[in-house]
Amino acid sequence: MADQTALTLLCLFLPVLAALLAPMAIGRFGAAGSWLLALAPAFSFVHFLTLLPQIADGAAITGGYAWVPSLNLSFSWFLDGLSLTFALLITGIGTLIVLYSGGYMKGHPQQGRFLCFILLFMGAMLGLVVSDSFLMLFVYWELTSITSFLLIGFDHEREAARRAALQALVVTGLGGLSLLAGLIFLWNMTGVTQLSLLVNVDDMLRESPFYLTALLLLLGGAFTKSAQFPFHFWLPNAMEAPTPVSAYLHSATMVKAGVYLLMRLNPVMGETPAWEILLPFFGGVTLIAGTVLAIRQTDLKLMLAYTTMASLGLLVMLTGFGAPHAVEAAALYLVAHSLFKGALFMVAGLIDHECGSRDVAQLGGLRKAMPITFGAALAAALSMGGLPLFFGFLAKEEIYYALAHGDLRSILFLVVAVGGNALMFAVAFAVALKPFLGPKVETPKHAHEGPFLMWFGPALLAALGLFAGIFSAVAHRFVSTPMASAVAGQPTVVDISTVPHIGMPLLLSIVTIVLGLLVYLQIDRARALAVRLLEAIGSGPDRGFDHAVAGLVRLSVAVTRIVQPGRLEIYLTVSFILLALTLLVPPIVYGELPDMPSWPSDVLFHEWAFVILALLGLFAVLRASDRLTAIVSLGIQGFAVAVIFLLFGAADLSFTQFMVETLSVVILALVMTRLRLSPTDHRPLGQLLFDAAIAIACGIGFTLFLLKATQGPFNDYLTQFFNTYSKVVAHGANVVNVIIVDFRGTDTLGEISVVLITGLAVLALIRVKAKPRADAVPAAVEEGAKS
Amino acid sequence: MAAPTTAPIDLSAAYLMAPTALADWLVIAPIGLMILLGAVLMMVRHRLHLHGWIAIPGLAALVLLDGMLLWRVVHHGPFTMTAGRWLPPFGISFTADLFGALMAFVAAVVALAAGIYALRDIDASGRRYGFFPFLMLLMAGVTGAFLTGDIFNLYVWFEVLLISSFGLLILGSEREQVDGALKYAILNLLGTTLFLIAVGYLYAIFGTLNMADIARQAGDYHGTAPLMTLTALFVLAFAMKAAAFPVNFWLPASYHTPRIVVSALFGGLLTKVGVYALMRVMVMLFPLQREDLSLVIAVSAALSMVLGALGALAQSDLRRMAGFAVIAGIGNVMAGVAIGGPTGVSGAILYALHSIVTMTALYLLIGEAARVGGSWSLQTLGGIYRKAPWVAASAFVIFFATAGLPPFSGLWPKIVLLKAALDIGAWWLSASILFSAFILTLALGRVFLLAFWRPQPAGAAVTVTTGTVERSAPLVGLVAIIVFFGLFPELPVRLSQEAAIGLADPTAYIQSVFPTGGAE
Amino acid sequence: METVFSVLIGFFFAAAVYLMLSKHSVRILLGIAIFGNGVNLLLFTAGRLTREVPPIIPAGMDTLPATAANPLPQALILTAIVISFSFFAFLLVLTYRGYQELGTDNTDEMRFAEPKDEPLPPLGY
Amino acid sequence: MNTVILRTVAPPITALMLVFSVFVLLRGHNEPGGGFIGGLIAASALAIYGIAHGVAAVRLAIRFHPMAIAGFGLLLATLSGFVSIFAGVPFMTGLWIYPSLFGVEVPLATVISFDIGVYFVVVGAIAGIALTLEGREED
Repeated sequence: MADQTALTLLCLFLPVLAALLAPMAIGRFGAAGSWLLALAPAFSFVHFLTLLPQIADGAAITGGYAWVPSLNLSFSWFLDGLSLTFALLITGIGTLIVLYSGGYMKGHPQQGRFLCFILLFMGAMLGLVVSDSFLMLFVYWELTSITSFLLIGFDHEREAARRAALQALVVTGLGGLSLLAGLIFLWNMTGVTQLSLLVNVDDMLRESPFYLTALLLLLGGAFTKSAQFPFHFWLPNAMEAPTPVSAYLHSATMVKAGVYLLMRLNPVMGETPAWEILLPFFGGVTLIAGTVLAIRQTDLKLMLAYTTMASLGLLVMLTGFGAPHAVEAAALYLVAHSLFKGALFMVAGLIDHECGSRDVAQLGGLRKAMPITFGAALAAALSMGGLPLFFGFLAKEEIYYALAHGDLRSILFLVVAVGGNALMFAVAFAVALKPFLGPKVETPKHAHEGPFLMWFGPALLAALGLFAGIFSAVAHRFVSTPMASAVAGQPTVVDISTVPHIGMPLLLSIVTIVLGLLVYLQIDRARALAVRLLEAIGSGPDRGFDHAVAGLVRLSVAVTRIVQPGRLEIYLTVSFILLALTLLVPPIVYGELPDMPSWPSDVLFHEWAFVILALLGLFAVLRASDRLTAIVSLGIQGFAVAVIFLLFGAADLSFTQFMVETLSVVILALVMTRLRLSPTDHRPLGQLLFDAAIAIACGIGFTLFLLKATQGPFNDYLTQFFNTYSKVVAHGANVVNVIIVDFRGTDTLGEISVVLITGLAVLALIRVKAKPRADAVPAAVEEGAKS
Repeated sequence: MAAPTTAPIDLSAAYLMAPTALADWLVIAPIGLMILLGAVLMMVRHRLHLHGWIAIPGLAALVLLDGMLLWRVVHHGPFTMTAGRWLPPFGISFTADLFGALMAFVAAVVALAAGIYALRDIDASGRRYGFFPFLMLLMAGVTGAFLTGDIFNLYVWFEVLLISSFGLLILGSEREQVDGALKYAILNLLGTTLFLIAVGYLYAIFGTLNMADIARQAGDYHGTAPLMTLTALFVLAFAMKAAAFPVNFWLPASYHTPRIVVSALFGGLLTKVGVYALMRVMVMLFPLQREDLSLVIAVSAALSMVLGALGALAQSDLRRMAGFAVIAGIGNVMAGVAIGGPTGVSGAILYALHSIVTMTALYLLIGEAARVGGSWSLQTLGGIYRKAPWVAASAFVIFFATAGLPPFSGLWPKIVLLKAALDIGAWWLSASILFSAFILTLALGRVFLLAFWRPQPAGAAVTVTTGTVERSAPLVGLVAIIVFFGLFPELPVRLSQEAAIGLADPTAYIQSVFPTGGAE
Repeated sequence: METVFSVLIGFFFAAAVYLMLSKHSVRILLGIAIFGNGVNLLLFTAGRLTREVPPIIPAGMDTLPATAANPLPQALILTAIVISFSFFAFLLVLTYRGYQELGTDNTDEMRFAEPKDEPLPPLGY
Repeated sequence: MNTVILRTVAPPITALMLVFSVFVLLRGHNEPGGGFIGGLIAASALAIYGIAHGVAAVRLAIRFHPMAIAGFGLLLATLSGFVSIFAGVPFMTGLWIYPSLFGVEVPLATVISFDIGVYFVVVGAIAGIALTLEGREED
């Protein structure tokens, strides 16, 4: 087992390793390097394939290593039917995508970087679906958002690509934060940090008062990632990315992460009213919105993108529907969708690559020029349309089987599903048949079959959709059943086969196909109808995004202008108001004002004299209207303080204060000769009163606090120690000086550092003259350390 | 000078009689080294070619010493050296506990990075007028603040780093600098003076200045109002220092004005000294009062986070944007302090450590972006992704680390803080953490779009100077740290948890200062 | 005694705050100087007051008599005085340079680091 | 201020103040005084000389740049703190020796050299500031 654990770990990181090598491989071997790089996902794919029998027998494979033990977080994976199916899709389609990219991006100067990002994404996505611990899931979840940002913005010189990248980052980033909060809620509610252990606490979770909060937060993550209405708008815009990205991230894998999460949580959080209302509702709305939007488009990729959104809605709806077989239907549809949608996207890219256009209106009659592509497209479209023999048919049958119950809710969603599927059928045929059938239309590039690297992938995927349908027993044994069991949280058997059974589901399938054909034949009229419908609804959330971003920026500018107004006066006013509050609120709140002091009768006459002199000095400074008065008054209060120090036994202090005051006055005089002191302090009366109120409040606060602090007992053991040992141990009779140079000498060391730096800083201030400003450009210093 | 008294004295009542281990010097050596080098640089001020040769090995030695200090604290617990051999609390104790040692070490690392970057960023005039002496004494002040065990001494180190920062801020004397420096100087001076006032009151109430001694006594003091006023005053003073809302004005007013390497140092270090002191005082010395004030701190934290992030979104100038990002980060640390408990405090410590590295890296990156793109402003920047892929890659890492996205170092403190906030049911605090992260993602994502991806707008005159190893090595080094600890966060997470426990229960700290129970 | 000092200190701080709320950098500077003196007096009072006897151990004695002033606050104030003087000197020169470079001592007009009415950041992508 | 009287009396006053500053410095351990005050007095002396005879004359007279003198002071003070590493006692422990010089016992201590360091820092830095500011008058 240990070997298997290490091997699984290696397989999880192989894409990342390949990503780091990608630029080098492409640089060395050109597009052929993609063969080399594809080995990494291929190896992982084979490894996961070997695990299939175990999983099919109902086992779950776990493994992992300590990662952040202090947070009770391990790097651990949990492979059951659900995870393994995803892992196979990711590595399998991933291998094909790497090869496809080799052809699609051939000769692109940034091809190495592109493959690097694709492989990084693959590593992230793989980690996401195998993660067992919550935080590991979150880390990988965000990694997929980040790599998706890089890939959507790959064509970064176009504004639309940049916008789409930011949009995806913002929407999925917001969802990611919501997910994080939800996961931490789960952690707090259950004390469990691993998904696989959640099963043990399920009822506790559902009965918790925070269930709904946690659910909404988690849905915030899942819905944004899986492009559910009203967060869907980023997905079609993400089609700005090169087509391999659309095929891989935005149809087959990343957008399904939300669905994955919901499926993963279904056993522990499902089957509650909230779950069974929210999921089908949003899923259903997304399904309808997606198909209507898809019909409206003429761009191949956009049509596919909107049907992807619709399919995701269908998956969410099924996951949350709560009826027997709904989960099986979801599992089947998920696999089928990955196969046919991946293939169709690659076909779209191939057409675009070879013909220079992907607008259905400009395409036609390509079947001769591109026969293999046509075959692949047709097979994929048939699967998407849900025609017998194809895997998509099985999925559709199962869906109708699950929904056909007769109660009102089921009927409602059945109608939604049939309508949605019919429209998807139409779009599938529009994408797969329109460009190939009919008369040949001249395209910007001369159309011919694409290179092997590019048709191989879609052909294989489309063929797989057929084989999986024909050999459904094998597919069910190894994929559908284990996956459905994992999603349902209990053993479930999928046994639907491609041989049609007479019954309600078949009838519904036929209705779907007929409806779909009708729409397909009238596609232009349907498109016009969709356009009119959407116009009637008005602008969607996509336009809103621009307004939201611009609005946020404007809002932030407005807020910042208020909180950072750029005026020192306001800064100081706020600071002093806070100071006054700090000093006055606690004594009042706690009702502990100092004792009312008695009149100080012990103060001597000359002491009063100097106190009053100090006050006079203060008053004179306040009133000073010219330089000389200000300097002299400042000197007066300073010298009064010095004398007060002397009167109360502080000789050293007094000396120093005298010297410092003298020097202050001298340098003040030196500088002030150049400075103008405005004759009056221009404050309007209101301002004056306001400032005075703050000042007085601060003064009172300090006084009250000092009174209170000094009214308590005083512990003077420090002083006693100094007094005792100053002479006998430290050899100094002047205790103050001994404290300065010995007992607390380190203070002095810091203090002289301050003095020294002040000297230098003043020197720098006076001597350094600003160079004439060239621009705000940081001039580099090319001159070294000479002179 | 008196001759020694002949009467026999009991020296053990005045002196620590235990022999001093050479390793104990580790708690003093980093500070002493920086002051010595500052003094030496001052003496050779006019021999500019010597500056780099003295300062860079000096900073490397600082990293080494702080690393050894950290190693010793991790393995042997807190230790103390009391200057002058006087019994604590009478002499000034320097105590290294895990919190202080971690902060000192990380600070030294970014100082080394900034020092190397400065070799190219600071011109001859800047050197002649003291860049490197300022840097040395700034580090003396920062390290001293992290390692001192005496609250008045802490004030002195605050002043040392403050005046050094003044010196750094005004080098160049451009108009913006003088304007910014005036606001910075006045408001910061006010902040430290309030700190000094608080120390005065503290002395009036407790009669002692040694922090371990205060920690022993604070629980005994029963008068609530004076202690609440005192601690509120500390919170105000340190919040000013840390640039927490609503006393953050000085930071956006000044941080974008000096040379970018100076901004990088400031962004990484200065505000963190403020939050360090806040945590030291509020968590270790006055835990009861911290609980009473937690709502106030939490409101300030939430507003700092949200308004900081919004401020970042509102800027065109990348340097000003970074200033607001610093404030948002401070909000996160304050949130941890407000939440309290081992998880909250460890989240705060972890965030502070992450923020020191990331904010320095962010400013250095902006310096590089401006070098390549020829502007500081989003209006005219562009095309960096093409011109300098490695700068773009660094930007990618640093931006997402700042916003707190994985797999970079910013994720982990955010997770710890969120967990702690939800544990105590402070949903609005968690919501602000998330909202702030979201706005920062948007703001920095926009920068990536506009400055890096967008082609250079037409008409923008660009004078690109060549990159050099002195510029790129520090940036790459810091990015490597951010990525490494994003992928393997166990070590910092564990250390921050232990540091938080040591802070909340300072028995070992007190024990190291008063091995025998101490004088009373 | 402490009462008188407490009230006196209140006046010092009130005056300092009022001056610092001025728009003019020179007045702010005067306020800072007074603020510093207030802090020194506060520290002095915090260590409790005694009259006249300086803390110098008389010849022939080994320890200081109990009536002497408390030396510790004095030492702290000495440190603080020198520091606040240094800052005062620096700020004074900074104000002077500000006046030179910015052409004003009115802090409302000092809008170089944070200019008024900056254009919006680009709203596009 | 540049009067003849000032020019005449400045040199003796400066010399007197410098001597007095050293006196204040050295007696500081036992009487009011010490490195700060001494340094401030000496710096004032140099400032007065500078006002009377011009900054250039002072710079010439003190030979070293004031900031270099301050740097030396800081170096001396810090090293005084580190001397105790050789005695196996903590940072800044006061160490006293009493070498006999011409039969007179002279007390020497690290705390005294520390205080001298303080003196030099204050002299250098404050004189530096004063001279810089005075220098502006001549621009």
